[in-house]
Amino acid sequence: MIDIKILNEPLDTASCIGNATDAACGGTASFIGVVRDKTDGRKVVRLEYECYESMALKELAKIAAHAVESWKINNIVIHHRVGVLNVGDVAVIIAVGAAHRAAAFDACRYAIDTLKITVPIWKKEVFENGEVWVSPHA
Amino acid sequence: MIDIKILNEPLDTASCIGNATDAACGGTASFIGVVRDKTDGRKVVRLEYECYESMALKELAKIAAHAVESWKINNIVIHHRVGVLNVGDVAVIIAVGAAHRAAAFDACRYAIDTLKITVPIWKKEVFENGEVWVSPHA
Amino acid sequence: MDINILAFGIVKEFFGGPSIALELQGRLTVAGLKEKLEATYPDLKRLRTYMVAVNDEYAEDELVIRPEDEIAIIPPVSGG
Amino acid sequence: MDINILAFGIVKEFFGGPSIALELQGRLTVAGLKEKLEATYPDLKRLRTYMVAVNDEYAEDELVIRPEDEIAIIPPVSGG
Repeated sequence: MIDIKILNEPLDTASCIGNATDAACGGTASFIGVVRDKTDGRKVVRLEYECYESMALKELAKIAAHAVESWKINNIVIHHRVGVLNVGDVAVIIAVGAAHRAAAFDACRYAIDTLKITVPIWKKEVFENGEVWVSPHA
Repeated sequence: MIDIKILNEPLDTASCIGNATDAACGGTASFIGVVRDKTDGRKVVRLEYECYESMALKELAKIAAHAVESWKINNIVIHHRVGVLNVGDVAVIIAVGAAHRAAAFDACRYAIDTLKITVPIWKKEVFENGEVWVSPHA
Repeated sequence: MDINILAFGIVKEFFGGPSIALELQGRLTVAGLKEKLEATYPDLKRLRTYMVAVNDEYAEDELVIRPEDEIAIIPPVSGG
Repeated sequence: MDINILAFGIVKEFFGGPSIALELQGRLTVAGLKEKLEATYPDLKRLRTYMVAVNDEYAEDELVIRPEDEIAIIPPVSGG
């Protein structure tokens, strides 16, 4: 089962992990990305996530399809939140259920690593005295 | 923060992941192990987990301490359930929060891999027509 | 004929809004589009890298743009 | 003097219960204990492997058992 969503509301960690897990799964690996309180020592007030939704959904679907082709996994759930997020809010959840845990871990890690490179979502960090579009590895 | 528990009641995935995550974490990697419905094609009715509690808690503490020494992680939560479990029940949760996701994934995977080798917990699989103590890699 | 070019992230600031219109004259490749845009919006060259998406797919430099295509400028992504 | 030996998992079935008492005579190492137990409970030799824990720690074969030690037989674990 593949479940991909871009949502403008809080993500539900427990239900994502539950949906990735079925009676044929021995284990579910998951990753949640949360809004950190500081970047390079500067206090983050909030984050604004923007996305190019039609393309982002396509790129997420490619990641899920490639994960299913490459590892023996039963289910993959990828939910990404957009809009205004506060410190501690969950921005992304990836959960992968598989009969064997190595496949679940590998696919989960592949999915988050690739998402951060290919999926057209951008975040702007808002500090007390300014804001900046995040450009990783700049 | 290190949080290790052996519990005789259902585990709470969301609160374990929540507890592993704090405002300084960029990501939390987690693993949940669930009771599968089949082993080698035989239908599992239920599982019975037994543990040598005093030693299991010591071994779990060693795993957590080694994870904290080896990777830059902020928090590690390991909860293992014992007693009678049904198909789909969560037997173990490991959640690791870190500033950077590679450390969280590596520590989480190390923890579950090592738990399955060193921690004195045993499961008996109960089938419709018999039961067997599980001996992995036998 | 005008084509519409979508901007995201910091590129919205370079363009002064979420999209611009560009006159499509003759044959234009993705590489040609980039050159044109960089001439008008030199801030684009400040980016570490950026991609052009055509119809929701990352496009190669050689791709020829058609009037009906949906074009978007994709600065380095930062999701997750 | 008797020492108490805890059994877990399948070893409970070999011992016929969760623990047995064993008379400690003279110097006994972990290796010596294993030999003694295997003579009385040959099923132990059917296990792929098993460990002896002394005071909640996996013990080396050379360790000498003291009367006050807590001893447990640890068949291959299967948690998780």
